[in-house]
Amino acid sequence: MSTTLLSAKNITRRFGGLVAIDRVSVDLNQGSVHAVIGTNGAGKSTLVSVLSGEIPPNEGNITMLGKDITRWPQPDRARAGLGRSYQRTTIFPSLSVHENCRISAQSNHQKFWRWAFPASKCTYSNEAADRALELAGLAEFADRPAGLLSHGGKRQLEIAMCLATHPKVLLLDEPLAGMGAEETDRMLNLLDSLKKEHAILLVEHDMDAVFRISDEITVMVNGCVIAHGDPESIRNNPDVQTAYLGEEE
Amino acid sequence: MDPVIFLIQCLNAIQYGLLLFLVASGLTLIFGIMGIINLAHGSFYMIGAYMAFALEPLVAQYLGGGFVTTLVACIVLAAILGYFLEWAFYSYLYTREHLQQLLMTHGLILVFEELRSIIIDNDVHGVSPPDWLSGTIALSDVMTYPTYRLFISAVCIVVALLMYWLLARTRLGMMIRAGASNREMINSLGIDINRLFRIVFALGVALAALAGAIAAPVSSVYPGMGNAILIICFVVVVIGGIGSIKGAFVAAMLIGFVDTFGQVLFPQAAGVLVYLMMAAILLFKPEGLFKQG
Amino acid sequence: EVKVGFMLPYSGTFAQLGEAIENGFKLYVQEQGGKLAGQEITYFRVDDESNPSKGPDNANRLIKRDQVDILVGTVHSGVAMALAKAATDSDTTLIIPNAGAGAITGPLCSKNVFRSSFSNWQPGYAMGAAAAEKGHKTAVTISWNYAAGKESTDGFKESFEKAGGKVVKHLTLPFPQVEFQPLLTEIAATKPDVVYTFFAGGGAVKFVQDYAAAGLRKDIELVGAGFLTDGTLKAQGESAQGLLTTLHYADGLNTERDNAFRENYKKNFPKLPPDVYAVQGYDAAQMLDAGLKAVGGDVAKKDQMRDAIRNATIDSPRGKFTLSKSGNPVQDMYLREVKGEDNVPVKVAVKALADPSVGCKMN
Amino acid sequence: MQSSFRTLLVPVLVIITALLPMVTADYYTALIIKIMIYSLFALSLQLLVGCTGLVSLGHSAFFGISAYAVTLLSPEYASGNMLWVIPAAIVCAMAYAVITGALALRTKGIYFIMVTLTFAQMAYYVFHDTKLGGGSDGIYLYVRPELRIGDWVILNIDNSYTFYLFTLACLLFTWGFLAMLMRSRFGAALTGIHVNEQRMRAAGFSTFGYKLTAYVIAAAFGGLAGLLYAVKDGYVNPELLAWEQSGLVLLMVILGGMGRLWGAVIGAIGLILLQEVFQSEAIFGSFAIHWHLTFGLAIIALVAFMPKGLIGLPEQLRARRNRSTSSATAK
Amino acid sequence: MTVLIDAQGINTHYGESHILFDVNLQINAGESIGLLGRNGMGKTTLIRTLMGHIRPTAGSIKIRGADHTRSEPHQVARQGIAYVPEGRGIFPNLDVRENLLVAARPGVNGRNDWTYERVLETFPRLTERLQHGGQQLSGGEQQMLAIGRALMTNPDILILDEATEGLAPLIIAEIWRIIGTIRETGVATLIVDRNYRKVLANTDRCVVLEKGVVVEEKESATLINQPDLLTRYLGV
Ligand SMILES: Nc1ncnc2c1ncn2[C@@H]1O[C@H](COP(=O)(O)OP(=O)(O)OP(=O)(O)O)[C@@H](O)[C@H]1O
Ligand SMILES: Nc1ncnc2c1ncn2[C@@H]1O[C@H](COP(=O)(O)OP(=O)(O)OP(=O)(O)O)[C@@H](O)[C@H]1O
Ligand SMILES: [Mg+2]
Ligand SMILES: [Mg+2]
Repeated sequence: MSTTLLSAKNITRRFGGLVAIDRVSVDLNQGSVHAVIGTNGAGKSTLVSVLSGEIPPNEGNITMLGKDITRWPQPDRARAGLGRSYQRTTIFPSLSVHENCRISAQSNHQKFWRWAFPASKCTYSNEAADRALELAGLAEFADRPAGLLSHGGKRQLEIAMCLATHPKVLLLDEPLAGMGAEETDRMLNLLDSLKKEHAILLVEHDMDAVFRISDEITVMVNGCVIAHGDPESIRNNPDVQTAYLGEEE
Repeated sequence: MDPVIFLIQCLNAIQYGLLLFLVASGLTLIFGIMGIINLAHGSFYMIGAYMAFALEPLVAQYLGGGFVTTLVACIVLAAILGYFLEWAFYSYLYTREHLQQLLMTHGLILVFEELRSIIIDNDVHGVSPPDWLSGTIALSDVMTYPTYRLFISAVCIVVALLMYWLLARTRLGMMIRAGASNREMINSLGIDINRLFRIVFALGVALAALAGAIAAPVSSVYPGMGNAILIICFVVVVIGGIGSIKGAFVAAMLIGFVDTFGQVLFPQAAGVLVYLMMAAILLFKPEGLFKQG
Repeated sequence: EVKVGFMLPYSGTFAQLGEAIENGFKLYVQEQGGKLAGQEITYFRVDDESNPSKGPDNANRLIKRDQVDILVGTVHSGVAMALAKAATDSDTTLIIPNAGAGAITGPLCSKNVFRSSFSNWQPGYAMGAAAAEKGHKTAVTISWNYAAGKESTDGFKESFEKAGGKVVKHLTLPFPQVEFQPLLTEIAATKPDVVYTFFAGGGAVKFVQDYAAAGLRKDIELVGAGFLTDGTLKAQGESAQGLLTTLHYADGLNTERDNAFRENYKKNFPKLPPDVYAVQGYDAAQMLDAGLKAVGGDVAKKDQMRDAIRNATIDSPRGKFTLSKSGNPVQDMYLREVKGEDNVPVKVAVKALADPSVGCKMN
Repeated sequence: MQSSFRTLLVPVLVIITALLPMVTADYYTALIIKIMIYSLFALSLQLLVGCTGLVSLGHSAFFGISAYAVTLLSPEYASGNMLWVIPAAIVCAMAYAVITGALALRTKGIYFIMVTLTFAQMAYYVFHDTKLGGGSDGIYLYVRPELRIGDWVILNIDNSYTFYLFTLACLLFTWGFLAMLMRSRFGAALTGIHVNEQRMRAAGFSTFGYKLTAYVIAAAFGGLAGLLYAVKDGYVNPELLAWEQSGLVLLMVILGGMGRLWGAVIGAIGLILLQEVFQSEAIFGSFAIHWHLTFGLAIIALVAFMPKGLIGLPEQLRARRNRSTSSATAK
Repeated sequence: MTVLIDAQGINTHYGESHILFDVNLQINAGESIGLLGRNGMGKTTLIRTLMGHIRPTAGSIKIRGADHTRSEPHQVARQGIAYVPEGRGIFPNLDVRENLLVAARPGVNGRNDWTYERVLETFPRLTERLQHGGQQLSGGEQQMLAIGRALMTNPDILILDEATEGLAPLIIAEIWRIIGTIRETGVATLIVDRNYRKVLANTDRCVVLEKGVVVEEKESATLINQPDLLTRYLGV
């Protein structure tokens, strides 16, 4: 039986007069991919930011693994097992691909009082980085400066850095954006294999991918949830069709 | 404080604030909009003041004299100087790290200051206001207020309005702001960013020089006058919000008041008051009072 | 051969003063035929930038690198403090041709340090006496919030209150700010009989102009330490006319000694006026000359030379003066009035005024 | 081969530097001391600017505060005990860093530059306008501190050569400590924060704590440099806290090259030597009076032709050589 | 038929790494070209070279017959070439209205088909956001704004690099429809998109890049019937 790792209830976030998200609730369960789709500007990225602790919600509360984390700052949530990727790539371009992951991994092993111990010798972080690169299919580029990767490569690295922290809950904001078919395929397989142990929230516009991988879909329009359910019911939901999916070709 | 004195102090504060604004507005243009930390801005102020001093006899000789003519000559020369300097020294700084700009403009300060000493001299010189502005207005039984200071205030207000209009309402203003945030994109839209920035820079220099020239009759011209004003201008720009003309205006006014009343009410702490205020404002508004716009 | 090191401001606000001091010094040496006590004089120069934090290093350039026998410097009090420390540490003879910091000839006085100028206290004290004598009862003092200003206004207060006056307010503004308007308003509100100020350079020009422009001249007399109107009169123009200041020198003392000096100076340095700074430089050379003569030009005999300087009577263009034990001139302070571009002497405000040199152990 | 050369190079350089005063004149010994102190100062700022991306224009505050502290804490006519005077002075600088850092680190970019500048100006005015440290004229430190336990004097730095060695030891200690620190996990996290702070927060780093710690460590070493400077001259003045001083050390870091520790050292050496040369009448004759002009032009030229600072120079030359050889083969 | 852009033998480097190898590309007036290739094959690099953001190390670029190999981007743009970059390049400190107006300019031959009003009509969502700053827009809104802004320059050729990235299907469909309209008005287009089917359906001709080399150049209608080629080069 799947356990609920992260649960958000009635989240509201306003920017000035604009209600970016309006009483949105989501549950993320281990072993399932929960896709959030919706029109542009529906508030998907904002939702991810609120869940990850980057911006505080105006209302509502968030619990993770039974603890109320609504007021936790982002780094605390991250260390408690909440990982996120960004819609816009946020890698460290001057460092190597491996170092990128190692630095992320190190967050579980900060030990900054060990100021004389070289970071590159930290076995924990190195292993975590290796594993993450392997998973994301970037192992062969490990020594390349991250800035020289192609756009798609950078997106993969973004996920790898997220994985390196051993998160339990993954919040992925358009991880497939800008990826070719091959990489998309690999990424989806990766997500598939990850979902056994993780709870995944996926924001994505690639409907083929969403319908292929997700177990649960929430549809947002203008900050509100207009539908929630399994892929099949969403696909056939007339509201969703008019507001988002458009006519099937 | 008796009410008349209080009112006079308010007038002083406003007048000081306006002058600060005039100097700082050029800085906020260059500093905020073009992304250049221009330490040499104080030098442009100094150059303006020295031009007012040195051009006066020349203008009298060749152009028949006149205060306004001198001012115009200062502005025009300063703009040309700015255009040239941008081309020679600043144009390749945009793609470099901000810090390199600090270094480069610091070098320019040294050069300008030394050239000033070689070309003019190291003496203090006075510049007299034109006759038609040298009158005074009685404020209290013992105190009067020079007309020229009112003139400065008027010029500052006019410049403030012009700047606001230029940046917020004209297409040139839009281009300038757009170019500040993404040079490559504005270039892709068919706008010659290099020329655009050269114009902005010239404008900024001209503003600083105008401030110097117009302040010269009340401040006189002396070595190091540029550096003295630089830091306080930075404070104005930062409190106001980088790139915001409106912000610079409000900040300059605030500083005018804090400084004026600080000197009178807390003379021992007057030195730190402005800085304390800046720290306090940035704590609540880490991006200044008015973010860009 | 005697090596003289000038550590003077050659850039920045005080550059002009540095030049005048050097000129004055060289003028005297030149008058002696290029030699003092038979010794060839070679000069070394370092720009002190009027920056005290660089003071010790700049002093060492002269002391350690150029190994000068005599140091001459400087204008800025803070730099002079640094210079005095370095000179004392290395046992080098130092003649200060301007900086008036009281501490140098006070608590920090030392046998190797002399001054050919004044202490900040001296002009202030002289003016306090003169102002009280004119019948003023209440005074406001104003200066930048720094040590020199404080020492000067303290001097004024001391003599003014001794003579029965009262300093009702001491106004300051942060150094080097020149926005005087709020303080002028404050003065107008206080309405004292007289205002005593200590400003120099650009600040002095602006203060005098603003004071006149604010219309205060007609009701409240403005007086000051001499620097208010020395080297700044051309820039101050009309607004300075009739100002009274006190200093140890004035334009047109009309003594034989002074006239000769002025004429000679003008001949050699036509671009600069023969002002008090030139005199101070000139007298620094005279003091050195007195010392060297006593030891027959042998600079190695430091103690003898210093004793000779300390006991000398210097025949200065300002009038003869001697040195106190702490090394500061004991001199007449003139009350001067601005006429045209000159500070013409009115009278001697205090005769043979010596700095009290509080805290100096050599007294 | 290459690496054994490298490992030998460092001790050899250190020994040469340590022995240098045997052959150089007094003045140049003093000059090297000054360079070493500024190197130390620049190193401390490099930790902030080059390694963490926090551009501080108020670093002189720590330099000056600690210089004042060591002067005020030493007894007037006897020598203070290093054992507590030095730590106490550094703690003063660190304390100021904790308070101002906690506030300043809430801002970013240009604002951070300005806020740090502000706090330094505040400290400047405290010393300039109050009697606390002798006002604008400054105060003397008559006797250098010494290291003693009870009555047993272990180290006395009155002698200029011992002081030289003492300064060198401080510099080496700082350099070693910071190098170690940057290689550690703490350093790696700082590097990450430098590039993308938001990412680091998302990965689980409380970046504020890291930045504050870096700020305080930098202040501590900046303070060490300041107290050495005070001890060297025996004279402190508010100008030690002036923004020009912060600007100078920032110049050193930029000129030397950012991100690498030794960039700061090279920058300090370069800048001080440049000043020295341009001010020398022996080289420039009477034009040395206008040394600001030559110095300014030199800075401009350096920026124009060495965008990566002095440490980037070899790389730049290599790139140029490659380009010319490749274009030669293309023909 | 006039040749708008004629690039011959383009070689481009990023520092030491060689990205494009002897690429030839010709775009005729009114023609629509698709640029296909997997990630990192050099599509964006080619476009940026054409626009003048990167100098080619060898080769020549002619626009309407005039040499523009060493021209600045603004000179290229003034030849009637509009560019919607990867990542959109919205001016964050300008509001939506200003983002559009700043680009407004008649086309090369004085055409003025695309006015402010028409762009807003095309993207009604932007009308609601007129006073919002560029940085406050969602990804999709930004993309619309970027296209609208490019149209404001009344271009003869519109270059779209990943124009549909991060857009909702409804909007994507809308954008393809607009691209269709644009083609009908006689504006040439150069389209990069990962949805190769859409690209093939909306272009006359396609160029396939593989590791910086043009490996295929065919009529779109032909290419669509050659799944083996597509599999080889695009991995579909
Ligand atoms: N910092 C902000 N300030 C003001 N408004 C904001 C801010 N961030 C987002 N918004 C607004 O909130 C709304 C939701 O934006 P969000 O980025 O969450 O959309 P999204 O669903 O991720 O869209 P997309 O799929 O296009 O990325 C948008 O209308 C946007 O303009
Ligand atoms: N600034 C750069 N410096 C060095 N190499 C770069 C740079 N930008 C891109 N590259 C490299 O150039 C190659 C081509 O990149 P380009 O962005 O043109 O590919 P693309 O075909 O547009 O890919 P995508 O579909 O991911 O956008 C890639 O291998 C990339 O790693
Ligand atoms: Mg989004
Ligand atoms: Mg691309």
